[in-house]
Amino acid sequence: MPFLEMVGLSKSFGATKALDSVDLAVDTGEVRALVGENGSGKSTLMRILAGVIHPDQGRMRLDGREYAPHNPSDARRHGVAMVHQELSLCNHLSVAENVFLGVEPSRLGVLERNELERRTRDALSRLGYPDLSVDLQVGKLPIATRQIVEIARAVAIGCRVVVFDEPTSSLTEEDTERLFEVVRSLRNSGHAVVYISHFLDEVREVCDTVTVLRDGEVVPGDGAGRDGFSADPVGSLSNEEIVRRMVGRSVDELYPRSERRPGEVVLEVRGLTGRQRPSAVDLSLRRGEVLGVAGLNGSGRTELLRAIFGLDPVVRGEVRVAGILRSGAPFESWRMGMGMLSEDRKQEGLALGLTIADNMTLPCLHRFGRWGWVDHRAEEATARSWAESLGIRCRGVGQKVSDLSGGNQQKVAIGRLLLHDVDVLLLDEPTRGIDVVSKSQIYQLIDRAALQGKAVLFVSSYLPELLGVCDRIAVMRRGRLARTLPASEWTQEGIMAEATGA
Amino acid sequence: GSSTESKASEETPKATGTPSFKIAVIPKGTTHEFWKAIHAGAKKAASELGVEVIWKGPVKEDDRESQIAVIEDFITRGVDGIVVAPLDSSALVAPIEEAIGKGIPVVIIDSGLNSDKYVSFVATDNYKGGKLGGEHLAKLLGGKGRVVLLRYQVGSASTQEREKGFLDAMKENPGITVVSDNQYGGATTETAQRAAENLLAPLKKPDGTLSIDGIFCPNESTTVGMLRVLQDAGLAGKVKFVGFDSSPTLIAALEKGQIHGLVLQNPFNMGYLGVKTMVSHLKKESVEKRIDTGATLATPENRNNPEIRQLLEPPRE
Amino acid sequence: MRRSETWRGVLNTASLLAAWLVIFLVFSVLKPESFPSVRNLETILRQSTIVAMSALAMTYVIVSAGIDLSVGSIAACVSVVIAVLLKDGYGPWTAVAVGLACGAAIGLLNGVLIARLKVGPFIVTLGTYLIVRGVAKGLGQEQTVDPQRQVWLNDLLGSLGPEERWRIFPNGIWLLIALAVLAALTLRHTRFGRHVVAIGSNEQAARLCGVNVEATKVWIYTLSGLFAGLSGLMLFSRLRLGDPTAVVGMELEVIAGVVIGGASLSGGEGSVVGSIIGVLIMYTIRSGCAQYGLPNWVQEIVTGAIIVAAVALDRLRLRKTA
Amino acid sequence: MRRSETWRGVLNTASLLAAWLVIFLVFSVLKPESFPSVRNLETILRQSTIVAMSALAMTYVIVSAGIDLSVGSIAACVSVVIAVLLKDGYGPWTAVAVGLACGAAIGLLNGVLIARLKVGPFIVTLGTYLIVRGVAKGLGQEQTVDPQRQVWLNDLLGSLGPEERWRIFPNGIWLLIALAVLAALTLRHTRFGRHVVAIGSNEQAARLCGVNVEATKVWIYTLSGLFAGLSGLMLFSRLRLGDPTAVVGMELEVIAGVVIGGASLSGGEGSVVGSIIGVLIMYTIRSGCAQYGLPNWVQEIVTGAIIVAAVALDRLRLRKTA
Ligand SMILES: Nc1ncnc2c1ncn2[C@@H]1O[C@H](COP(=O)(O)OP(=O)(O)OP(=O)(O)O)[C@@H](O)[C@H]1O
Ligand SMILES: Nc1ncnc2c1ncn2[C@@H]1O[C@H](COP(=O)(O)OP(=O)(O)OP(=O)(O)O)[C@@H](O)[C@H]1O
Ligand SMILES: [Mg+2]
Ligand SMILES: [Mg+2]
Repeated sequence: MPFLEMVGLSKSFGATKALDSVDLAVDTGEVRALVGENGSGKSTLMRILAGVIHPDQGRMRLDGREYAPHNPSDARRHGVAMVHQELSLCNHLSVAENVFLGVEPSRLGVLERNELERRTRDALSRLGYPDLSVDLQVGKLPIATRQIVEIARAVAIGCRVVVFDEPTSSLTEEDTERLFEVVRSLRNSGHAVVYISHFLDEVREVCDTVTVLRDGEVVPGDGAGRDGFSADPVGSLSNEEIVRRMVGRSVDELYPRSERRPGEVVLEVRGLTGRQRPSAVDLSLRRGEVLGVAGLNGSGRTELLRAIFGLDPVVRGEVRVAGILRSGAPFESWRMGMGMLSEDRKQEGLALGLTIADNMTLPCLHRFGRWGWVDHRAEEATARSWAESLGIRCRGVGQKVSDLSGGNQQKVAIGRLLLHDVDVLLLDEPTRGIDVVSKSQIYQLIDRAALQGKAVLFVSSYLPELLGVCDRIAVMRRGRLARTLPASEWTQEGIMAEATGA
Repeated sequence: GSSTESKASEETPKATGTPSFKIAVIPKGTTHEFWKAIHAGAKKAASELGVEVIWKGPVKEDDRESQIAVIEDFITRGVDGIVVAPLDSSALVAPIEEAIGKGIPVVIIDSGLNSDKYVSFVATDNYKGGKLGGEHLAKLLGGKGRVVLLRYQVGSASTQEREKGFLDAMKENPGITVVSDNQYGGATTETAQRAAENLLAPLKKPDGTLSIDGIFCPNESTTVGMLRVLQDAGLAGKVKFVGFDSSPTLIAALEKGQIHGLVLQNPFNMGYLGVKTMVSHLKKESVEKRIDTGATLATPENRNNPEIRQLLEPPRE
Repeated sequence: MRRSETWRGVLNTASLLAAWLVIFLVFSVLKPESFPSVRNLETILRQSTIVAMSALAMTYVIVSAGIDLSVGSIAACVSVVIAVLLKDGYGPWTAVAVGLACGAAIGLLNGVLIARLKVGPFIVTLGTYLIVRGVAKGLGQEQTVDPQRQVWLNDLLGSLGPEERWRIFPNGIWLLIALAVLAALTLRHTRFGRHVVAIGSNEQAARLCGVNVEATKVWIYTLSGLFAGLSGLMLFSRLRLGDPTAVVGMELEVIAGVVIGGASLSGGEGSVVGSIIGVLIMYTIRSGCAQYGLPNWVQEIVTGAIIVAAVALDRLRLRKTA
Repeated sequence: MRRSETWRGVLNTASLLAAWLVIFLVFSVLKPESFPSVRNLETILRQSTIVAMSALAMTYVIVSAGIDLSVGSIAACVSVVIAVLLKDGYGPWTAVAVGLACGAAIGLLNGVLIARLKVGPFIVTLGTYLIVRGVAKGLGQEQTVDPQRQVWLNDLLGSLGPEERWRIFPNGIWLLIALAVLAALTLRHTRFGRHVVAIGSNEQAARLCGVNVEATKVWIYTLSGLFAGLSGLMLFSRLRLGDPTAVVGMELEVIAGVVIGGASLSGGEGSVVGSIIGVLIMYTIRSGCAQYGLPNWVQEIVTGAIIVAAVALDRLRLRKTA
């Protein structure tokens, strides 16, 4: 009998059927990959396991006993821990307090600080971060480090099942490597691990078996799984096969790149310096060109985009769009034909409480109607056509964005830029959390935009896509642009060496 | 709520030779004409007697705690005497007795205090005033009819006395029924106006006239609020209306016959006698324990008598 | 708004209206001889107008995830300004114009402090709540100011004489209705309105999307000050005098009305028509209780209970349909 | 607290304390003969105690990103309950126990409505603000209630006679100090305190981590009710009677004190000691203005301006160091 057993789980959100009679079994000493398109129900399934939401139907067994967690702390008591897709930390608490939030060591309600900090340090050492100071406020840490804290939370307390929901989406190669070590050691010490990812290479590297979800159902495998549960050893499947199972057809030509002919310079950045980062960045971008920016986490790529766009204060330097100096806030940047996609869609990218159409048309409401009035019908029609062409899974553009899966939310944010028809696109990690198929869709959109004479500044931590999509790639190091070369002259190793300054 | 503090210290030749006392005068609030008149009276006494009067009301109008703080601040600051209109007959006992304990004598004006350690109590007899108003209304109605009372505010001793006096006067007239006596106007004219509207709405007959014959209000804000409602509904003058206290608005209504009687106190005298009594006490002269400043009835008929005029439009500060 | 949402909006408004009707009916049954009449309805409307006027703009403030505690003080201050000017012999139009300008200027100050200094709206408007009240008292020399003049302002909220019945409502109420329609349309159908909603829903996202967040906020609070000024005008019209201590605590009534009307204090949600009905519900309860002869303290209890119940039911209903 | 954070906390508290000292010194220079004295300090403390007591628990409420508008009503109601019981011949201990239990019960009601019904704290406590005020008036039969008894409760905040000077402060102030220390330690060093911060910082995250958000909230509001009850006890002790109309608007003073003390209304930030100093700053200004003889309206303007300025300066300072 498998250690963890989920049988016939179903879950609907209103009219959306997120899960339809899903069976899943994971054993101790096993790392199970859970893959599938955006919105296929991976997070929902694991949130049920972690007690965040309750299934409409079906039941679970853990270690041979009936398991029906009332809430997350109940699940934790049963030894189930989860690293959530969206960060869930308390910025005002320290690292140690966050790691043990809800299960603090205490006597008569009084915290035992020394114990708390010692155990946190232990956990961080096991993750390979012995030097992270445990009494810093989490709000002061960079995003990547916060992800580490989030992971430490799952492994610090004694648990038997650990779920990782896209844990590497903001980690560097190096951090990812360390995380894999942790996952392996969890497996070796007899934990059951579920690992959700859109990176098949990662799956291949760290997982033992794989289960594919499609439209809320498990795609039946070759029968190699135990006890009728569908799971295949990773080694027995090719990447193409996994993708075929995910989308029901094979997908090829991952990185489309048409013949582009760069035109005149449209974005010109001179000596741009922010409060901390970036420092003295020069770059110029032509129409029809895609410029990639690579770099380590914390190297300041996000800050570069924010400074160009006018979201962060600029200490020195200037930004010109089509020769005109940008002097003010983001609303001016839009007016000048520049648009930006934020890497943090929950905090900044999207108004989650508003509808898909509201979010997509917000920057360009002036195009619908006149004298400040908004013509809803035109607005909605435009939004609908873009939602369709982006393949956003929704009941209609009147649906709230918060109801969408992570990947589909990202598509809404991208749709906004394309719809507005700006000349310069600033994209910060545009494919974060996006499934393989949608990724290639987004690459196509970027390619098409470039063909139409738009200029794209493409920041990403995923080197293959930079190499595949960009014309030129710049590497960023400690806030400065180190070197810019045509994409064809870069290799992954070359970029990494440049980024680390080796 | 608020009040101005101002100092009045004028050296008059008459007063040379007397030590210049510092006397705090503490009203209940300041936005009513009434307190301005008290202030004027206190200043007159100050200039006549050559003492310094410091005028300071509670920061929050009609707030007992706030008035206690004012007294405490004066104790800390050190004055020679305190003249105070206590917002509450019990709550103010402790701070006032503390002042007395620290050697600062206290004269009470306007409303009573449950203590006998004060020097003197200078005030209108509010019960008598209310009764005066009630008797006038009864006379206007010929001893029969239906009347309403719009009360002022929860827990205000002086107006409760008046309300009680009024109701007792009604009891003496078996032909009169009190239709409503449980609605409160609240602290300001605006709340009183709303309360009056709601009080009268169910008493309107289909033809728009009122099913009552008489109205009594126990202070300025309720009287003004009620007056506005009557004016609005075109009923002013059609129902017998007796109010309390005076203000330009009320005088105008009295002249137009929209108000049939105003019970007037003598706030100027209250302020004047309050300070004067205090100074006498400080000069070690003996003073009366109770000084009645009197209540008078102003009617459309007698409003031009000089002494009534004086009360209707007391000198203000 | 999206079609589905328009529907939801209409449904919400309808259910609020139904709630109001039920309350009105209950009191009509309790007081059949006087409560269910056009005149009584007019009385309730006249009483609500002061608060409702501020509630129009407060809807914008709350939808943008802000709050404005200074509206009561502004209303009182504007009533004093108007009274002082009238007393000094200025014409009523001048008085009204200057009064409203003062209101808008205070709102502008609020807006600038909030948008530029990034101090939370609660604190800024708590500050102006005190400051403006103090200014009002200073202006009025700690007195009510009675201009003792017969001007048209006095009749904005007066009840109509028999020969004027054809106008149905006094001008002040018509003004309220007109402004409510305008405000409702603006919130739903203009760019400004959509920006207000976006800021309330996620300010950072709005900024990223090119909304001029600072300018929009300054506008919102200026509007709030202007409408609080209109409340002050109505207040003057009712009292026929300027009263620096009037409408203490009005801000809480305004906010309660807006929230009963379906707005969420965390922003992004709310409707102008709902807010008006919310205010109306409160005043109907109050008037009903008073006319039924309940003591004031029972009125307070009933009003409080209904506020909580209305919002609680709303949440329950939403949770069911969600 | 973290070592680095402890430092930041100490610095914040120190700068607040410095601000208070400056204000105290300014008035001492203006009124050198009476202001800078132990007696005057004691007077200011005695005046602040009612508000400060509620500010202790309000710190928790605000740190948890909530708000409690009902504290003033609860304080008034509890003062009436105590007075009624004393009048009916019960002993002072019984009266205090029942009074505080009533306060806690109302807080519990707030908490349950907020945590279970998921109605926002603003609305729930706005409702109880009205309801409890009404109940207080009903209990007191629309009167102040004077028990006319000499009990030790009366002296909790009385000024000390010369033979008692060795106690420095009256018992009520000692109680405040003890509870403040307790509350400060609890917020920093217990699980409960950390959960309060977690909820205010990121409620969803706290829930995901197994913090019992609902239970914690119920506790927070119950505490707030209990401490508002203590404010009521202090109020009774000052007035020596139960006053259903007392301390109107106290909730805004309490909130202002907490925010001046460094708390953020969006949650996660705030300190108990800061809140106490915040309240003290307000009352020092008030007392100083009064003793310097400024008119009340000037005093209101000054207080309002200082509230805004204090918070604005704080934000500027933070932005610089950030
Ligand atoms: N709270 C919710 N309300 C309504 N619909 C929801 C909610 N949460 C998830 N859904 C829907 O359930 C489906 C499955 O979502 P889920 O988040 O499980 O997808 P996922 O596989 O994790 O996708 P991704 O790879 O993008 O993270 C989606 O269609 C989504 O729109
Ligand atoms: N709350 C915060 N306070 C101060 N600085 C922050 C905060 N959050 C993030 N940062 C800064 O912003 C950057 C965000 O981290 P991130 O790992 O995203 O780096 P990045 O430069 O944007 O590169 P990348 O795009 O690879 O993420 C870090 O350099 C960090 O210094
Ligand atoms: Mg997911
Ligand atoms: Mg980044």
